Order: sequence, then C-alpha cells, then structure tokens
Amino acid sequence: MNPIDDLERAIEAMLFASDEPLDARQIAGRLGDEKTPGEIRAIIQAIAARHAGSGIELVERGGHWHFQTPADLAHLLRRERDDPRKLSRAASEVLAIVAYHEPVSRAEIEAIRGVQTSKGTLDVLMEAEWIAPAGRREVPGRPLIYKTTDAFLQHFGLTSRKDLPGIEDLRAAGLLDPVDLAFEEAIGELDLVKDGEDA
Amino acid sequence: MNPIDDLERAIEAMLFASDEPLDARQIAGRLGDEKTPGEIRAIIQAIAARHAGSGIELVERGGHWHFQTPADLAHLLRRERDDPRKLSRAASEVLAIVAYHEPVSRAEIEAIRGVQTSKGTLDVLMEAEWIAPAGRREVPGRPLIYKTTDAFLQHFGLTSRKDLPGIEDLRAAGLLDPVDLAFEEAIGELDLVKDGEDA
Amino acid sequence: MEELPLDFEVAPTVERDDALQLSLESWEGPLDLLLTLARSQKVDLRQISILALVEQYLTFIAEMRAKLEVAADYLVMAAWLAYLKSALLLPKDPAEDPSPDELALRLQLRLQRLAAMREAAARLLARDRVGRDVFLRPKPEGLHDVKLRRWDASLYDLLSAYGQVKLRTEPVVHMVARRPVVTLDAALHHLQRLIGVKLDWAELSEFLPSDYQGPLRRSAIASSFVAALELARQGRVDLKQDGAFEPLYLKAASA
Repeated sequence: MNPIDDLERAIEAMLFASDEPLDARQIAGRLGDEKTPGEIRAIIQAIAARHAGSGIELVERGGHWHFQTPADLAHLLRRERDDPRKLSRAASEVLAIVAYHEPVSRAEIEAIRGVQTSKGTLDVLMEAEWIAPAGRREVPGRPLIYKTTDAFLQHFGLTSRKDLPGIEDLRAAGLLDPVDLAFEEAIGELDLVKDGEDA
Repeated sequence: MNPIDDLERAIEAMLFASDEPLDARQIAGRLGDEKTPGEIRAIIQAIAARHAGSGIELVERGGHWHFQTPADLAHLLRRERDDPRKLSRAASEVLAIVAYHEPVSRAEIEAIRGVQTSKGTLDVLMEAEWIAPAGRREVPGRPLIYKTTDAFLQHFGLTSRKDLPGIEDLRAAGLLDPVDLAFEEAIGELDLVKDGEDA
Repeated sequence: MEELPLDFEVAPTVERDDALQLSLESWEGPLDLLLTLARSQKVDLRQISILALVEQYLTFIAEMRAKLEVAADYLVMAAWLAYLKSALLLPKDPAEDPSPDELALRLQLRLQRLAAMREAAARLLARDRVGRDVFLRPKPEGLHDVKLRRWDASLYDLLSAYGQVKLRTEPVVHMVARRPVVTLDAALHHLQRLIGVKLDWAELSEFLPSDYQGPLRRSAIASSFVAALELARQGRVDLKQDGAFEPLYLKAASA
C-alpha cells in the first residue's frame, strides 16, 4: 500500500475527531485555506474509498462528512441478553383465570379474583405473549376481552386448553384445600406417629 | 486491496463504536465466544496494521484497544476548548510516585516527597480515574494502598506499565527502592571498600 | 557560596525586593527546597556536597525569615541541618551512631529519589495525552446491551394460583371443615359400659375403641377425659394419676 500523504492523514484525523460532520469548506479553513474546497473534496473521496468495505465508513450527509459504523453491522453493536424473571403471584392468577375462563374482560377477571387487577399485570402477560386481546365483548362499554395464545400452550407444555386440569382434578391434587385443613392433616399425621410410639 | 473479511469488519466496527477501550475478551464475548481471545488479538493486530500511517490509529493501552488520532497531527486538531486537566505539581508528583511504585500507601508517598499529601491531591487523581485504591497493606494500621488504572494508561498513551518513561533505568539504579534498603546497600559497599583498604 | 538559586526553573527570576512573592509556597516542603538548592550545584546528586547544601539551605531560610514567617517544617529541617553541619565539621567521633556521614548519605538518597520522581512526573506529563495531543471520537455510537425480559412460570404455579383464586372467591358456602368428633354423651355412654367390664385400674386410652384414629382419636381422648371427670363427680369411678401429664387410670368406684 502506498503511504498516505500528510494532507489526507490530516483530513482523516479531523473528520474522526470532529464533534460534527464537516464540509469541505470547514476543513479547508482549518488547514489555513491553502487548498480549495474542491481539492479537499477529492481527498475526502479518496479517504472514503480507502475505508470502503471495512468496519468504518465515511459518509456524506448534505455535503457534510462523518465517520460511522456501517449499518449492516449495527446488530453487533447491540447485544441482546436474556433477563429471566419469575412471574408474580398476581400475574399467575390472572393468567390462570384467562386460561380457565377465556375469553374474559378485565372486569370479569377482577370479579373472579376479588381484587383489582393493575393494567401492568395484563401488560406483563401480553409482553410474555401468553395472552392476547380477542376482540370486545358486546356489552355496554364494549370491554376488551383476552384469551391465551399458542405461545402460552407451548410454554406450559399443553397441547390444547382442554389439557388444563378440571376443578375436580385440582381438588384431588390438594390445590383446592384450604390452607388450615391441610395444616391440620399434617399435624394429625404427626400425632399418629406419636401414638404409635407410645403403644 | 483484498476485501476485508466479515470478522475483521465486525471487530473494527466494535472498536470504532465503543465509548471505551475494549480488550480481546470483551470482543470475543460480544461475538458469542466463537473465537478465542488469542484469535481476536491476531485480528486486532491486523486492523491496527491496516490503519498504520493513516489519520486514525488503533492503539493498545493496558490490553485494551481504542482508535485515536496520531500525536503528530495534534497541532491541526487542538482547539481552544481542549483543556486536559491541569495537574498541580503536587498531584503530578503523587501520580508519578503511584505509577512507578505501585501499589503504594499514602505514608510511602509522603516519605518520598518529604511532605504531607493533602487528601485533596489523592481525590483529584481518583476523580480523574487515574489512580484507584488497591486494597490494604498488611502492616499495622492496615493503610490503603493505591495503584494506577487502565484509564491512566489510556490518557498517557502507555501500552502497559512497562512503558512508563525510564522505569527500567530507575529500577536498575535502585531509585525505586526504599531509602532504608538503598542505605543498607550503600553502607555495605562502603564497608567493603573499607575492608579492602584495611587489608 | 553561590548566589541564592533564584533563577531556577521553579522559582521565577525576581528582584530581591519581590522576594515576598517568592514565598515558600513555591516549594512542596523542605525536601523540595533542598532539591532545588542541590540542583544549583549543577552536579550529579550522587556527587553533591551535603555540607555546601546545608549552608545554602540555612542561608536561604535565614533570609526568608528576615522577611516573612517561615513554616515550621522548614525550620525543623533547618535545625536538623544545623546539627548535621556541626557534626560533619567536628572531629569524627567513632562512637556516634548514626554517624554524620550516614545521616548525610540518607539525605542524599532521599534527594535522589525525590529527583527521580520529579523527572518521572515531568516525562509523564509530557507524553501524548488524550484530549491534548491525541483525540478520540467525540460521539461514538457506543456498544449497547439490550435486556430481553423473559417471563418464567411453571404449570404448577399456574394451577396453584388458580386454586388460590377459587378458594378465595368461594366464600358463599362457608366451609367450616367438618371435624370428626366424639361427643361427651357418646363418651359417657361408652365409658359407663366398659367401666363394669374392667376390674382393675386401667388407663383411659384403653377405654377408647381401637378404630378411632387421627383427629377422631384425639377428640375421643378429650371427651372421654371429661366423661371420666363427670363419672368421678357422680362417685361412680375412682381416678388415679401419678403426676402431671402421667397416664390417667380409672376403675369402677369401690362400693
């Protein structure tokens, strides 16, 4: 490669270190006006050509020039990182209600949960792509209604909504036992063991 | 000129776009760890070589690389507003002592300078991010010790601490040894000479 | 002796009348002043005449004191140097420890070290510095990390959440869990029937049906105990217990 002449180096460094894109006149001015803008432009073209196809490019915007990274490499400059988060209790409840009762409106969800549901909770579920709006209910106010998505089925390993356990299944699994009864049963078992030992 | 391969373009763009110097490991990480840091370093060297002699240079500072303008073009690029922090004499001496003696405690700095160092002097250097605490010396009082940073190497254009001007000569001359040690050695030599004379 | 080193790099060249401006603030302490004076000998610090240096320092401080107050640490150094000077001039006393020569050597070593750092600082500051000699891109695009939120929940979380919703929201039928109990009447009846069968002392638990298990058994123990107290009150059984929490024994009251 031929050595780069001093003028070209100087212009290249100016363009690199400048806050703002520079035009040929500004560069000529900084160089003491020994060169015409036309001559400067020719050198800028040479610099741009030298960088063509590299990871740095010199581009013109309205007669002003600046260095930038090529657009096709933009993806390398942002790195996407997974940020796993556990779904909150409230969001889990809302999701379950949508799954068991879909399509449901927010008011219906609140009626079932017995507590107000923040907009953020639905947003989280939509961001996770587990629920999606499914039109509006034809009642006064025409509220949005929600349903679960294919991504929901996929994430929870369900073939279809019919795979969701029924209420009886939940009861059998102990998921519908009041907390205090379950506690007493656990205590009762302890007593039996003690009695056995005494005998 | 041969077309530049995609990996080289990618690394060049990263170095060009980064707002701080990058090391080979950071680059490898961003590229999904498909290349080893060693392979990355070889490519960085190739990029640096490609830019050699141009108006932009790729330089190594403490294992990290960044693009900058060549020093010989400073006169064209220096502007009135460019005003790198003016260091007081005390601050520049303290900085030199930390750099050449690191890690070093404040008491050790004071022993060399023969004067108390105000807290402000160390603060100025820490605010500039040129020095940083580096733990404590395991002696009575467990004083904080300081060392220089990568930002120090970057600002002063040093590839590594070995690049500190004259550090090898100073070391060889024993001028980085504490006075006590130098004293013992000097006395030892005197004694030897005396012994020789006596014999 | 040489003139005062007023033409030295650090100290501006001034008329004697302006000496006030040449305050001791020009120096970073007495060692720094000594180094400046030593430099005026224009020889390598290793060959410096400590005696001449001491003279220079003492003279300089004396002149300064005539015009302004001199900070204590400069005076302390002056006193120490005056001592060193006299020790160096007096006939050598071999018993003196440390010897004046050793003190002089230490001073020389300290001056060398300070000088080395002084020069190192100057060379460091003269390097091509970012923002003064070399320039970076003022507005780089920057490398960005974009966090992709990924929500996580298991099917169990989902089902148990639904279970909790159901529980919380089905209060219409107030579910007091039905507990298996043995009533006092039943216990009385049972105990009265058995009391005639057992002749000797028997523990209360022996009167309980063996198929009473779990909560039912606990209930049976409680109601049988109350039944036993009731029967004792009626004088129909005798009760015996060896101590608190010991087994309770009962038998039909002796006639």
